[in-house]
Order: sequence, then structure tokens, then C-alpha cells
Amino acid sequence: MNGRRNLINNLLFGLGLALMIAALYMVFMYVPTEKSMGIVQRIFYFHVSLAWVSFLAFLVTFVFSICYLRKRLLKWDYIAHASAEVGVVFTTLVLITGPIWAKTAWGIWWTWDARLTTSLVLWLTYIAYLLVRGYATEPARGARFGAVVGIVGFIDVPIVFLTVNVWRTQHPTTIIFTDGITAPMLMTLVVCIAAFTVLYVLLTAQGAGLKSLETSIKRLKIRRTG
Amino acid sequence: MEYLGYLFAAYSVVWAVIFGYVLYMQRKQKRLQRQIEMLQKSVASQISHDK
Amino acid sequence: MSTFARIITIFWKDILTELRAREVVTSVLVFSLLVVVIFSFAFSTRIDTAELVAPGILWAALTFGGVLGFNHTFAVEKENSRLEGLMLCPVDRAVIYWGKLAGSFTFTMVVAIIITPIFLALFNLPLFLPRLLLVIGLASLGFAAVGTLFSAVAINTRARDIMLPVLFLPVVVPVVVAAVRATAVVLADKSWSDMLTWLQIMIAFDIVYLVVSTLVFDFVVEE
Amino acid sequence: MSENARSPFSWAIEVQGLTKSFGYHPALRGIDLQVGRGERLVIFGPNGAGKTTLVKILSMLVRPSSGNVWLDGVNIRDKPAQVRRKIGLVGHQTFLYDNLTVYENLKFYSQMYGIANLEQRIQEVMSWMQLVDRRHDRVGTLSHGLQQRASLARAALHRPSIMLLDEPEAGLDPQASTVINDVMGNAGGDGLTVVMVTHNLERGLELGDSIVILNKGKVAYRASRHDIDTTLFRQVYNQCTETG
Repeated sequence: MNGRRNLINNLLFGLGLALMIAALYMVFMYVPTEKSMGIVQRIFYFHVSLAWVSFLAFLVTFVFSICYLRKRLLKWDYIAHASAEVGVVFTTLVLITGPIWAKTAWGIWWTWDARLTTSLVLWLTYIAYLLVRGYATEPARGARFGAVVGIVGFIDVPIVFLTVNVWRTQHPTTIIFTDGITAPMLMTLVVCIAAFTVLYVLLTAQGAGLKSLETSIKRLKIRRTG
Repeated sequence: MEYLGYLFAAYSVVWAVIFGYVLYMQRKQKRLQRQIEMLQKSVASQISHDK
Repeated sequence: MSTFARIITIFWKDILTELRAREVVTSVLVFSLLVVVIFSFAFSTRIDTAELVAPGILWAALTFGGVLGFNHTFAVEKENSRLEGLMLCPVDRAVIYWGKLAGSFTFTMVVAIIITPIFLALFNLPLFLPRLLLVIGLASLGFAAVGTLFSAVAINTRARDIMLPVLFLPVVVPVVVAAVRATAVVLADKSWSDMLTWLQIMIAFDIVYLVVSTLVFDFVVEE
Repeated sequence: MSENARSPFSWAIEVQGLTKSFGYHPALRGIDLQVGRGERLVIFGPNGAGKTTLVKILSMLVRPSSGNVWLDGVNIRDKPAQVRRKIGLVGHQTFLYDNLTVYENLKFYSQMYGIANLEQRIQEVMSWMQLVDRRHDRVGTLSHGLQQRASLARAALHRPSIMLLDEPEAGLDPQASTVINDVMGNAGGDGLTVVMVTHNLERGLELGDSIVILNKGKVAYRASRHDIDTTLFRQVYNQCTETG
């Protein structure tokens, strides 16, 4: 069992590495420079991949939070927690790379566009998720509260998106490509998303494993000290 | 081409943060490893003590 | 006794306690007024810009006031372990949520109904705006639905006074945005159709959160 | 089948393989216990032995990690509302609202329990606890002993068949102590089963039909009043309190 898990882990790691190298090659060598925005447009590939994968991460947290509340199996909680952690790291990167790109493309660091605002709210919500787990008076409570925030926060996302969309009707996002997305661009994007998805899976599995290990060690310690 | 700096900044940040996160996990793993060793030692000493 | 009667029982208990202690409404009222005053200075509001910033100031005041009030919702039950007393009762946990929700909704409404005319007077805006009442009602319901749930979460954490705003504020962003825009429509005396979208967003938010909170409240309070 | 349905002539309380852990900390590590109808069970044990956790599970405030509990033959997982009606709990705290009067508090809880003829019932429990002349005093203004009596009144309102007393004597005046004697004395007669957690050895031994010592989440000693081996009891008790 352990051996097989190791094998899968190594295979994933190899796959991730290969994909990441391919992604970097495609972003910097293969894909042609977009005409209107120039070289900076290449930020787009990682930026969008990170955004997608962080959304996936929060979806996983949502699903596993529900599973945890139904069955109360700690392993579901480890996955939900680890996934939220990776999601927060990735969203942080989205929120950093976004403005860098925006500054050159639109001449502004930030705009209260639907996507940007939703990412920011999402980030704040999952910071709250991590905080509520950290500040809960008992770990079991933290897991329950985390699950509740993981569910409630995720349901908020479409409502926030919709609201902000109506609120600010002008969309900077529509002018990403003047000529529409070309085939090489799409290919590059797909490879980038695949690379980050594998990275996400690796990090989440590792994080969940660490949490499980941490719990067993704490239990052992308590048993030994009485 | 003056924007090359921005491109460079964006990608460096991505790698720095991901690397930092992996490092953080690695340190956590090392800490847990040490704790396991401590527990093993204390178990071992107790067994020899019991004998 | 029916479920509804029990919700009313909890609600009436909260009203009675509040009438005796006058802790929540008074403090929230004073706090919200202070927020209004500070924001007016911060934006150095003049009468000609009032219409632009007024909705924002009003809802900032009511949102922050709401946080202060919802901190109280379950803090009261935590004292003397009263929540355990409630949990012993042979009722569905959702009944406890709805009972507490009824109370916090009422307190939010009372504060908003007192604050709004004062606020409108301070900015020399028309006082009689019945449509605003609808906006306040829908927004208060959304606030109370989320606030009551997170209040029950926050009381069982360390640093609970900080936990509630951290949890509450990101989630109620849609309500705040919608309430501000709808209020702007009312203040500018535009037509119903201009505020319809915002009312719909608030109604959708209220329904979603009432349903979801009812479902998950059990997991918040049950050990 | 045997998991859920128990014969109507079953124990008042039956606990099987009960465990509970709060995160990393195991509070109960496998409790088996039967309490007969009308029995008065007294639970001793050092701090952190799991006494309060056990009482909270029996009163359905805390859900078990594993194991089963039947109250009057009903599994507590199956019919929570029905089981909750059977239980009266007097905890460390009163569960009462300081700003409401004794009467208002009792009325609130009667309505929550859906008690028929509630005015009459409130009158009954108030006179039993000698609270009638304080009925319109706010609970916050009462002495600790009186508050505890009001708490007993609250717990008795819905005529529970199982009364759980978690260290009810902490800070109680002598008069209230006699009320507890009264509760304990009444047990058995009208089929009331009482489980009491206490640190007071003398009173516990005097009031209980049977006693249990909990230690580190397990039953360390169990005996009925008739065949209790006092020296062994003391020995186990002292051992627990020393190591605990």
C-alpha cells in the first residue's frame, strides 16, 4: 500500500516536473508574442493557470468539507485543510501577478473588475478559514468550523461574482486579446494549467499527509505522557 | 521591451512563493521526523527499563 | 407546541432580555452614529457631494454596527453555559438558529430604522423614503442570516471579537454592494426598475444563506 | 437488530464501548455501564477522568466518537428529541438568564419543552424548591444557592425520568443540599434514575445505590452499596487521585 502510494507520488512528481519544464519552454520560446500587449502578455499563462487551479482547490475544500461533516472522518478534513492552504498560496500569487500585468496592459495596478474583486474576496474568505481553524479552542472544533466556513464561503463565490459584475459593467477582461486567442496560445495555456494542476495535487497530498502525521504524533505524545 | 522587468518580476514572485511554501512544508516534515525519533527513543528506553 | 411557537419563544426571550439590559441596541446605535460622523469627516462631505458618498457611509455604518451586534448574539448564550441549556431542549437545532436569527434581525432593523433618518437629516436629504425601508429589510435579513451563524462559530474561538468580522465581512460583500447601489437609486429618486437587479441580488443572497445556515448550524453547535 | 432496538424492560441507562476524544485528547476510552431504573448512581474520579464528558454524552450535549448509548432502551442516535425529553441535567452552571426572573426563566424552558399545563407545573417545581416567594426576582440578584435551586427546578420541569447531576453541590448552601438529598431520596420511588458526579466521598457513599470510579476515561471501580468493599474502594480512589 505504502509502496504503491510512493510510486504514484514519484510518477506524479516526474509528470509535474516534465509538464512544468514544457510549460516554461512554451511560455518563453514557443508561443508567439501577442501583438498589442507585447512580451508582458506572457504573464497571462501562469496567472490564469494559478487562478483556475486555486478555484479548483477551493472546490475541493468545499466538497471535502461536506464529506467531513457527513462522515466525520479526519482524512477528509486533512484534504480539505491542505487544499485550502494551497489555494490561499495560489490565490496570493494570482493577486500579485495580476496587478503586475495590469499595470503594463491597462496602465493601472488594480481595478474593481468582477474577476479581480472575486479573487480578493475569495482570498479573504479562505484566510478567514485558516484563521478560524487556528483560533478554535480545540482541533476537533477547528475542523468543524473550518468545514462550515469552507462550505459557506464557497457558495458565496458565484454571488460575489454576479454582484460585482453588475456593479462594474465595463470589463477590462474583454480586451485581453485583440485578435482572439490563437492555437499556440491555447496550447500553451492548457499545458500550464496541467502543470499547475499536478503541482496542486502534489502539494495537497503532501500537506494532507503532514497533517495526518502531526495528529498521530500528538496523540502518541499524549498517550505517553498520560 | 521596457516591460521585460515586469515579466521577470511576475515569474520570480511565482517561483519564490512556491519555493517558499515547499520549504515551509519541508521544515514541518523535518520537525515531525525529529519528534518521531524522540518518541522512538523514549519507547526504546522504556522497554529496556522494563527489562 | 409547534416549531414556530418555539422560535417565537426564543425570540421573545431575547427581546425581553434586551429590554431589561439594553446592551445591544444602545451600543450598536452609538457606534454606528460614530462611524457616520467619522466617515463624514474623512470624506470632508459637503452638501453637493452628499448624494455620491451618502449611501456608502450609511452602509459602512450599518455593516460595522452589525458586526458589533452579532458578536453579542451568541456571547449572551455562552455566559452561564446557557447554550447548553438551549441544546438540552427537545427541539431541532434549526429552531435555535431561527430563534436567534429573529432576535438579531429585529435588533439590526431597529438600529437601522433609528440611524437612517438621523443620517438623512445630517446630510440634508429627504427623510421620507419608504423604498429605503425595503432595502434595509432585505439587507438586514442577509446580515442577520450570516451574522447569527458566524456568531455561533466565533464564540468558540480564541480572539472571538476579531474572528467575527474576519468571517462576516468578506461573505456579506454582495449584500453591501447591492444595498449601497439600491440606496443610491432611492436617494436619486430613480425608478423601481433601476433598483430591481439589486433587490434581486439581495433576495437571492438571503434565501441562499437562510437555507445553507439552517443546514450547517447543527454542525456549529453540536460537539 | 440488537444495535438499535432494546426490550422495554431494559436498563434506564446502558452504555457500550463508549469513547470520545477531543481532537488529540482521548477523554473516554471505552466505557461500559448499566444503570437500572430507579437506581442512584454516584460517579467519583479525579479531575480530567472524563466524568463531565460522560454526563454531557448522556445528556446529548456531546456526541460520542464511537460506542452506543441507550436511554430507556432508545439509542440516542435514533430519536434525539424523544431522548432529550427523558433527561434533566444540572450542570456546573445554571443555564439561567440573569436578566429574567425565576418565573420567566422557568416559563421559557417549559415552553421550549412543550409542557402542558405549564403554569401549574412551574408552581409545583417552585414550591418544591422553595422558590415561590422569590419568583419575581431576577435570577442575577439571587444567591448562588438559590440560583442552583432554580437550576434544579429548571431540570425537573419536564418530569425527566433520568436526572443527571454534575457536581451539583459546588457552592451550594445547606438548604439546597437537602433538596439534593430530597431528589436522591425520591429516586426509585417514582422510577426516577439519578446519576450524580461528586467529589464529596461521604455524601456520595451515603446517597448512592451504587458507585463508580472513573479514571483516565475508564471505569476503574464499580460496586453496589451492599457489596462495596470500603478498603478496596478507598485504595482505588486514592490511587486514582494520586496519579491523576
